[in-house]
Amino acid sequence: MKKEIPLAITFLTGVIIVVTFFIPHQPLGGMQQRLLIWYSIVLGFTLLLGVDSLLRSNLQKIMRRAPGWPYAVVVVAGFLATLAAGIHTWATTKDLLSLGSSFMYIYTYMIVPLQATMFALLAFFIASAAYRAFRARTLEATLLLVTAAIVMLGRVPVGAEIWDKLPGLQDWIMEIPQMAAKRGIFIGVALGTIAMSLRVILGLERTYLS
Amino acid sequence: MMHIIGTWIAAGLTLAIFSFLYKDNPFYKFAEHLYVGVSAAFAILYTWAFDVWPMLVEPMFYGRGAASAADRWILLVPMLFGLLMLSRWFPKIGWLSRWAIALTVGIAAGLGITGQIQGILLPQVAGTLVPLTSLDNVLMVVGVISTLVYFYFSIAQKGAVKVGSRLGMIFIMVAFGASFGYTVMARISLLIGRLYFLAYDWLHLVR
Amino acid sequence: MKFFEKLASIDRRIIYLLLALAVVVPILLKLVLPITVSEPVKSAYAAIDGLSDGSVVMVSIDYDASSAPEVQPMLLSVLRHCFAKKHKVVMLGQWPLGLPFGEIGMTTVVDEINRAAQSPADSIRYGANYVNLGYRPGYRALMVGLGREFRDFFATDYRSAPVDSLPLMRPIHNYNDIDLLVGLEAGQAGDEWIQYAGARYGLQIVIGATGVVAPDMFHYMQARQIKGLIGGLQGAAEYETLMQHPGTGTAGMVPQSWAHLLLLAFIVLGNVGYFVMRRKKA
Amino acid sequence: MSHIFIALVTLALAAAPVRAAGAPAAPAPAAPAFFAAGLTAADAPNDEGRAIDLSWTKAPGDTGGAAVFRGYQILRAEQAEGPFAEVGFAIGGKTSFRDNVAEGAVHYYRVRQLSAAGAAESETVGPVRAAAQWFDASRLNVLIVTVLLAFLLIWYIERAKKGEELFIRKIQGLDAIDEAVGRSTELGKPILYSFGLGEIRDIVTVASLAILRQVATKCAQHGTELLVPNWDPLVMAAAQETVQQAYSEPGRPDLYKEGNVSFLTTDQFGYAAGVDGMMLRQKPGAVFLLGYFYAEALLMSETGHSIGAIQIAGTTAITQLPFFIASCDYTLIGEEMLAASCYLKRDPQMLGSLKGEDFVKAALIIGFAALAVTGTVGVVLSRGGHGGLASVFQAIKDWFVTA
Repeated sequence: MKKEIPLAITFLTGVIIVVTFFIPHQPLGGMQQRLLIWYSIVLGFTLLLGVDSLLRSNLQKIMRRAPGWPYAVVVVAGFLATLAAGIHTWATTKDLLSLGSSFMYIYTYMIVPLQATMFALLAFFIASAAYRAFRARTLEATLLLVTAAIVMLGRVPVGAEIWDKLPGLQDWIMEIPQMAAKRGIFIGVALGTIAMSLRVILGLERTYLS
Repeated sequence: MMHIIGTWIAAGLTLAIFSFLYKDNPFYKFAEHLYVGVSAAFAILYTWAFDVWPMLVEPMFYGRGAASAADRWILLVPMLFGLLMLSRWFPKIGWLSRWAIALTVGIAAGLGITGQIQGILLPQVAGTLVPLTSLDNVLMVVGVISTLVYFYFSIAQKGAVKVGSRLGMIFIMVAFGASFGYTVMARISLLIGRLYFLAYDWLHLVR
Repeated sequence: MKFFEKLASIDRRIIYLLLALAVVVPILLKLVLPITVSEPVKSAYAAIDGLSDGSVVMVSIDYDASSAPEVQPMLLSVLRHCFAKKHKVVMLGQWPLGLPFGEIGMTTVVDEINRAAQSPADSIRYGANYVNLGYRPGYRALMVGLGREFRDFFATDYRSAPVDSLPLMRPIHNYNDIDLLVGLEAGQAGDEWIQYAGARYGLQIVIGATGVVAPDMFHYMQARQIKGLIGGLQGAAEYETLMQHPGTGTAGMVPQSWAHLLLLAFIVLGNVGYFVMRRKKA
Repeated sequence: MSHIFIALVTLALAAAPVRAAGAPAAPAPAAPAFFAAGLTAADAPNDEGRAIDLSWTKAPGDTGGAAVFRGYQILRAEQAEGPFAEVGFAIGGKTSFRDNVAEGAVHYYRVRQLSAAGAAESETVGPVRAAAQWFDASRLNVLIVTVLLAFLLIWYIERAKKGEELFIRKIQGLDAIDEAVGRSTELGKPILYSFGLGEIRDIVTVASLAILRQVATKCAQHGTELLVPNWDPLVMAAAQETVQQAYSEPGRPDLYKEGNVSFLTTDQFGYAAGVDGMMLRQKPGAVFLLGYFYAEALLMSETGHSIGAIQIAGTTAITQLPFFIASCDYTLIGEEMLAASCYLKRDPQMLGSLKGEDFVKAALIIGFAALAVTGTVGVVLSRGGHGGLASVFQAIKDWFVTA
């Protein structure tokens, strides 16, 4: 029963969605819409899945005074403070995007700099890898690096200053050879996705239940 | 005043994350953990404000957007599935979450089949059907075909297949080179964004 | 030979420092370089420009702080363009953590226009000229469902006002009532808009994408599945140029240029060292 | 194989006129002749019976924006004589409108043009009613392809299940695996294997486990130490099982050390830093990065390069592939990785799917080539005044166009 019912649910919903794609007539048209709404609602709950284990593991760390427990305090405190600000904002304005609210204050001055800077680090990591690891050791890697160099120069204004044909060359690479290969790749990916979806609906593929 | 304090907080956090470049240190760890905690709270609040409240509570209890009583109460079904999703929090009944996962996986797979055919396969095939009246068209068709040959596994790579596959490899490398260049560009842009913030919003060095 | 060995073992923090300088110095010097506008961006501009005055444009905020420096200037330019053409804007988002960026961008542009407005007819108001629907989970399911009826998902806007209380939303039921979607993308949501709303319902789409996503959009462009493509910060700068309203995109292109030159120098230097040392070993 | 392709094309061509015939059919008898604005009203095709499509010819004054021409008011009534009420508005420049209605009810329409010079109304059209369709004829091409693909995949999976010998070519990267293990053994250095940030349910993680099995078997044969630091506890458990089995088969269970397949952390950069530290301390002779990777790929492959290890990478993450190719000795690109695991493990499901997909690719390769020639000849002929082939080509192309 632990596997049969989920497999039946997957089969049923998958088939309904495929069939209603072709048959607009009632009651099928409405049935599809109802399932889509349900999907949207249920999917929202997955956002919460990580929260529990996050809180639990950090609380445990604090209780046990495990190494690095003060950072666990930071996690929990940040969580509770933001939750409080959010609940307050919601209760007073019913608007979590209200720019003057305490909740948006946390967003603007904490979430944004933290998240954005985390990704800005990557620029440095790329610079270091560019110097230390990106090597033209094979024909393939050489082609890749040469194309990358043309694109990197052609896609910024300084490229036109160096050679006025560079932006045009860059556009051409993007629109013809790179597009052609990407098309081949994405046709392959689409076929893989279709095969996978079919196997899932037919119950052949069950790794998602693990 | 609040704005100035906020900017200083933001600048402090930005520098704390950047300090990782020197080496891993407590400032970085503090900032990183703060991010984890704060964004977890966001997940809860947004689920409430943009999912549970408008899609479950309002229609069920206030009848907003629901045409009939049946429309209202049938929402108990997705609500139940949503709660089942959270059964993972309790190891003993954790297996119940599979029901909810099965629902989302089934719908996504159902949408995926026709979506990939209608959204990618057919239009991309149509886009490739061009008369070979220009060099660009020839290159494009050859590029698509040889890339497909490269990813064709049912035949040994000998003779014409080998040539096609090598050609495919060249196109693929050009494509990856282009992605490489664009990705580098993107990462630099993010750095520019952060340094702009430090120079402009925080230190007021630029006007 | 010693030289290259020394060069190879250089501390990575020196590399970091050089990159930081390559970006900071041009920012401080406020240098400007002329921007050349590419075809895909021209097409994107033309798609918005070619709509009859007063058309309905939907803008999807599918990014967050991790890519906002690239995409936010696109949002500002697109909103300015829409309002200049008297288009109505319906905003929503697929990335919950990015939603505030939509609100911030909208507020910025609306304030700017209303401050400059000469008469009430020139000013723009929430509910009449623009709305923000907010976020619902679901990605592809949501996109397919909106093709039948917006109200099934968005009975209310982002602050719980019923959509039928907003004059702009009253006649909008599904994609037939939307003239163009501008998807601002940092991930998979753009592909899903194209496959599930574009291919399925014939919704016209323009994509503004991060540099990471943009190269994977050209095959849609060639197959006419999208009407235009704004790629990366350079794309944003190009749109700003077309709007004759330079912003952070245009300003960013000088540090961007310098950083690219530096990175290419790193790659060349690293490879020269690699081959010299390899020959020595052999 | 080619006969099926021919059948496919024939089927496709046969379907094309059907689709044209299924296009909107205006209820001609009901609509009165014509009016100023050339208004027509008809049931919206291929829907569940909730809409009426109106279209009209552009009014002469409809130019120059909202200041000159405001637009078209859509008026609807239940009876031909009225009363008419506004149900919608189309801005200037538009020549069509879709009205949402209830199924089955009878409607009459008028369109009123609003221009600076004044208003003008069209004559009444109707009666028209919205009807639901049982089949969406505009999606016939999708249906045909769906059925064909489903048939192909199931057929090949069944064949694979029956144990039929289905050929998969050897993937070049697999030779590199043996070479890398051999080199590490010679140097007396350990081997490091990472799954990146993939979860156990990712297909690429499953493929990576099959390759890990191969690597572990080689390591057991040579007595080489194998380190597998993990990001996901579930993946770690699966990896432990795989490595343990591989070691006991050649009779070397003594070599398996559980601590070598370890859990690091679930933090992205924390994991990368951990693996980097491991590489710097233990100096592996070969590094395998096979699985799903995000930005941490760059950090790990850079360190691997700096310690002089042979690096073999593979992922389906298209954004990370370029960085792997630039910094690793060998990279399995996307589907190659899945094919490699099929080659090694011959799991009937994956194998059958792969063969089915390959069949479609072959059909596409032949189809693209043949149709490119057809199209080219068609264009040349049409220059000489013979448009037949060109229009056949166009018809085939149009068949694939959706929406």
